[in-house]
Amino acid sequence: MSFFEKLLKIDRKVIFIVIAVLVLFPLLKPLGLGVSSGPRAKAVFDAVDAIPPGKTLLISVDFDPASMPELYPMLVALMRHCFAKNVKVLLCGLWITGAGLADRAVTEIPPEYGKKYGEDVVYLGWKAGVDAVILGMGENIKNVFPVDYYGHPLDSLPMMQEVTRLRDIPFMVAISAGTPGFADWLLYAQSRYGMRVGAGVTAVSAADAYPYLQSGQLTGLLAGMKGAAEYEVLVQKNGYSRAYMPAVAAMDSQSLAHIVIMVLVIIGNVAFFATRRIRR
Amino acid sequence: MISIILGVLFAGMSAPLIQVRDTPNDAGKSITLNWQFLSESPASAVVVQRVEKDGEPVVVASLPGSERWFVDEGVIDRQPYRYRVGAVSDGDTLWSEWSEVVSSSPQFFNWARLNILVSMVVFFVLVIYFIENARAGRYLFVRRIAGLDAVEEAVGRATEMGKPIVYVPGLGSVADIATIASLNILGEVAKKTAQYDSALLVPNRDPIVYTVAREVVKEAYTRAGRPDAFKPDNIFFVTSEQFAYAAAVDGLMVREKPATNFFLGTFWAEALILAETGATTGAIQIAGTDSVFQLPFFITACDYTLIGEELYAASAYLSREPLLLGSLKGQDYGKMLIIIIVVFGSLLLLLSRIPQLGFFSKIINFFNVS
Amino acid sequence: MRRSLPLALCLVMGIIMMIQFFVPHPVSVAFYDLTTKWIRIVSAFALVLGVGSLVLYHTDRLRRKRAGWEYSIVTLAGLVVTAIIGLGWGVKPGSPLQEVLFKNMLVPLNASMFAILAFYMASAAYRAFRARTKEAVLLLIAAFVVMLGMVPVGEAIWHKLPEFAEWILSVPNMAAKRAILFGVALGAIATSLKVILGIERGWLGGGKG
Amino acid sequence: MHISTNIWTWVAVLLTFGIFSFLWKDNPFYKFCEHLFVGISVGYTIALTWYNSVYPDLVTPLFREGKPLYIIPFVLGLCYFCRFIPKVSWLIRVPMGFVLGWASGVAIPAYFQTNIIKQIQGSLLTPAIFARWDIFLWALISFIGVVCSVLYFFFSREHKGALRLASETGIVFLMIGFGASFGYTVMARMSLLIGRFQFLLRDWLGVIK
Repeated sequence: MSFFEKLLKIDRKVIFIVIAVLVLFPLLKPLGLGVSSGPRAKAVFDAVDAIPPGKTLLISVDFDPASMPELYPMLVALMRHCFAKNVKVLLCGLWITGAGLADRAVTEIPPEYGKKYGEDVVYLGWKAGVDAVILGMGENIKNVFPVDYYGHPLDSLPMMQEVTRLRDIPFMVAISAGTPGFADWLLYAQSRYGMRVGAGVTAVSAADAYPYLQSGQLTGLLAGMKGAAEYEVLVQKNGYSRAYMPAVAAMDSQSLAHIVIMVLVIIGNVAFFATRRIRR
Repeated sequence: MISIILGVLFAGMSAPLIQVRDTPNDAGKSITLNWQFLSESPASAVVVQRVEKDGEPVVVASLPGSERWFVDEGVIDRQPYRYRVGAVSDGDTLWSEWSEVVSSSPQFFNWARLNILVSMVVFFVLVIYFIENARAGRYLFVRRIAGLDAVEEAVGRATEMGKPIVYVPGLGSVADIATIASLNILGEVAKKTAQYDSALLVPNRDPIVYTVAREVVKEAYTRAGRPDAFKPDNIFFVTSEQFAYAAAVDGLMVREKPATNFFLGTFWAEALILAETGATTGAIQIAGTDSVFQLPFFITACDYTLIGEELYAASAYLSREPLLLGSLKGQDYGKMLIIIIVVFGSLLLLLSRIPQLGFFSKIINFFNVS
Repeated sequence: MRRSLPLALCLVMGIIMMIQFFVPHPVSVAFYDLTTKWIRIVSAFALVLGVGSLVLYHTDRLRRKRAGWEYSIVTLAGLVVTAIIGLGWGVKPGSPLQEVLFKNMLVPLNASMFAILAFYMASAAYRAFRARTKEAVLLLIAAFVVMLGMVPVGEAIWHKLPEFAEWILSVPNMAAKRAILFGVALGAIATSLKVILGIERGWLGGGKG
Repeated sequence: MHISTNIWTWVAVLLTFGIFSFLWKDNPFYKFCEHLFVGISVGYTIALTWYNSVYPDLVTPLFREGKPLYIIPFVLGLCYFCRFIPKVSWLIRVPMGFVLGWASGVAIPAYFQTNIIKQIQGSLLTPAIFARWDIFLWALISFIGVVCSVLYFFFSREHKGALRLASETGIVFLMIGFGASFGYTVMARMSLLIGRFQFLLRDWLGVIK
C-alpha cells in the first residue's frame, strides 16, 4: 500500500490525540499570540458605551452550557462594562438551559462592583413560546414576567419602575447559540418596537449575521470566542475591569487549532487525490 | 397663520411656530407636536404647555433647546386640547400662539405598514394562483434537482444490499418548513422501502414530528399495498435534547450499519456528528436542510446536499403533489419579483443623481419598516 | 369533525393575527396581549407529548427486555428523580436541582457533547472534507482565508489578511446569505399561508382517523 | 496543583470522560451517560416548565385569582394529554391548530418586514455608492451576488443561456458564503473543546487560574 494510502488509513483516534495535545499545550504554557480586534466587536462596545448612566441594557441569555466557552465570557464582559459605567442590566432568556447560566452571572459579577440585585441588575428568567415572549415584553414586561427568576414580584424591584416595556430600553444584546436567538429579537422586537439590537453569537452562526449588519438591523456583532476576547480587551483597555480574561487566555489554543485543521485538510486532500491518480 | 408670522417679526426674538396632530397609526391616547424657531438663536430649553377645554394650562414637558418634536402620551381620546411651546433663553420665556384644537383617537389601519400589506397581497395572489392552476391539473414545470437522482439511487442501493435506511427528519418541529418538506420526502422513501421490504429506521427528536412521521410512513405503506410490512417500532422518539439525540442516532448508525443515511430537515450543531459518523460507516449520505449554518458540513461530508430551498423543491418534485408545486412556483415568481424590484429600484435610484430626476430618490422610502 | 375543527381553528387564528398586525387600535392590541398569554400556556403543555412518548418508549423497551433495556432504567430513573427534586425543592438557584443536577450533571454532559464536535471536526477535516468539485474548492479556500483572518497568526502571515477576511464576510458572504434569506423567507411565508388555508395538513398526521 | 475535593466536581469529571469515551467507541459507560443525559434533561425541562410557565401563567390567574377566561388555554393544553388515549387521540390537533394558526399569522407579516422588505432596501444601489471607488466596486459585487444567488434557486426554468451563467455565478457566491461559515464553525468547535479542557485543568486539577 503506497505511502498515501497508508496516510488515508490513519485511524481517526490518532487525529483525536493530535488535537487534544495541541489544544491542551497552550493552556498550560501560554504562547502569548495576542488578540486582533475587528470593527464588529467595537460597534457593540460603542453602542453599550453610549448608554447613559441609570439607563438599562437588556441581555437575552439564549444559549446553553455547551456554548459557555464562547458566549459566557461575553455575558460577563458586558455586565462588567455596564456596572463600571453605572448602567443597569436586565437579563431574560429564551433557552431553558440558559436559566442556570444567567443566574450564575447575576450572583458572581455584581458584587465585584458593589451593585445590588433589584436596583442595578434583575434577571427575569426563562419563558416558553419565543414570539409570544418577545412581543409580550414589547407591550408590558410584567405581562410576560409577573415575577423575576427568584420569585420577587416586579413591582417590588426599584429598577423595574422605569423599565416597563421594550421602548424604555435603549439597547439590547442577544447572546444566542442558535434558534431561538438574535433573529427572533430582530423579527419581533425590532420590527414591532424599534428595538436597537446587538448580537453575541457562537462562531458557527457569525457569518450568517452579515446581511443583518449590512442592512443596519444589527448594531455590531461578537463572533465566537474571538468576539468575546475582543470585548474583554476593549473593556480592560478602557479601564472598566482588571479581572482575568478567560477568552483571551484561550485564544492561543484557538490559533494553534486553526492551523492544525488547515494542515489536516491539506494532507487529507493531497493523499486523497494522490491515491485516486494511482488507482485510475 | 399670518398673524403669528407678523407677531414674530416685530418681537425680534423668534417665537416658535407649532403644529399639532393626532399621532397617526397608533392605538390612540397620543398627540404629536412639531415646532420650529424662525431665527437661529437657540433657546436654552423648550417648555410644552397643554390646556383642556376650559382648564388651566399644564406644563407637560420641558426639553433641551435643540428638540423640535414631542409626543404627548398622557391624553384621553376624543378630548379637545390646545398646546403652546415656550422658548426659554436667559430667564424669560417667549410663548408661541395656542395651537388649533386637536384630539387623539386610535386608528384602524397602520398606513406606515402599507408596503407590507401590498407585498403580502401580491405574494398571496401569486401562491394561490399557482395552487389553483395545480389543482386544476395544469402541468407546472419544475426543473429536476441533481440531488433527487441520488435519493432514488441511494434507496435502490439499500434495497439491493438488504441493509436498512436511517432517515433523520431533522431536529425541527412541524412548524419548521424544512421538517414538513422532509416528511413529504419520507413518505416517498417509505413507499419505495414498502415495495422492496427493506428496513426504514426513523429516529425523532420532536414529539409531534414523531407522531406525524409515524402516520406518514403508515400511510405510505398502506398506499403501496403493504400495510402488513409496516413496523411502528421502526419510527421512534429518542429525546428532545439535541445532543443526546445526536449521540443516540450515532449509536444507531454504528450498530445497524445502514447502506444509506438521509439527513433532511432542520439541523443545528449536531449535523457534523451525524455526517462524520455516518461517513465512517461507509453509507451513502444524502443531506438537505435550510439551516444555513450546517450546509458547509453537509456539502463537504455528504455525497449529495440539497441546499436551502432545493429541499422544498425536491419534496414538491418528488411527490408531484400539486399543492406543493403550486406554492413552489409562487415562491419562484416571488423571487423573480424581488429581483425585478432590486434591479429597477437600483436603476431609478442611481438615475436620481441627475438633478431633474431627483424625485426618484423617494423610492427608498417605500421600503422603510416601522 | 376530527379534521375540520382543527383546520377551522387554524384558519381563523391565522387570519385574525395577520389582520391584527395592521390594526393599531387598542382592541386589537388587547386581543393580541390575551392570545400571546394563551399561546405560552398551550406551548408549555406540548411538553406532555415529549415526556409521554419518551416514557412510553422506555417502559415498553423495559417490559419487552429489548436490547439496551438496562439503560432505559437509567433514563427513567434520571427523569423521575430530576422531576421530583425539581418540583419538590424548587428550581431557584441554590436548589438541589440547580446546584447538583444542573451544574454538575447537565452542564458537563451537554458541554462534553459539544466538545467532542471538535474531535469530529478534526477527523472530518482529514477524512471527509474533500475538494471533489469546483464548489468544494471555493468553499475550502474561503474557509481558509476566514480562519486565518480570525487569529493573530494570520495577521503575521500577511498584515492585510484580517481585512481580506472581513471583506469576504461582508461582501460575497453577505450577498449569498441575503439571497438565501429571501428564498427561505418566501418559503416560510408560503408554507405558513398553506398551513392557515388548510392546504398544508402534515401537522394533522396523514391518517384518515 | 490542588485537586478539587468537591464530590460533585468529580461526578462532573466522570460524566465528561463518559461522553468523551464515545470517541474511542460506543461503550456501556458512554451509553450510561447518554441515557442519564436524556433522563435528566427531560426532568429538568418538566421542573422549569412548571415553575416558569405553567404555575405563574396558568395556575395563578385561573385557580388563585379565579379569572374564568383562562379555562380556554387550560382546556386546549389538556387536549395534548389525549394523545395517549387512542379513542380521542385526534384531539391533540385542536391545540396544535390553535398554536400553528396563531404562529403562522404572526410570522407572515414579521417575515415580510424583517427578511424581505428590509433586505430589499439593503440590496438597492443608491447614489451613495459613487462616494469612493471601493465602495462602488463592493456595492456592485454585492448586487451581482444577490441577484445571481437568488437566480440559482429559480426552479421554474431549465438553467440554460443567461440563466445558466447567472446561476453559475450564484453558486460561486454561495460557496464563498458557506466557506465563511465553515471557517467560523471550526473556531466554534475548537472553543468548545478548549472550554472543557479549561474545566478539567482549572475546576478539577487546579493547575491553571
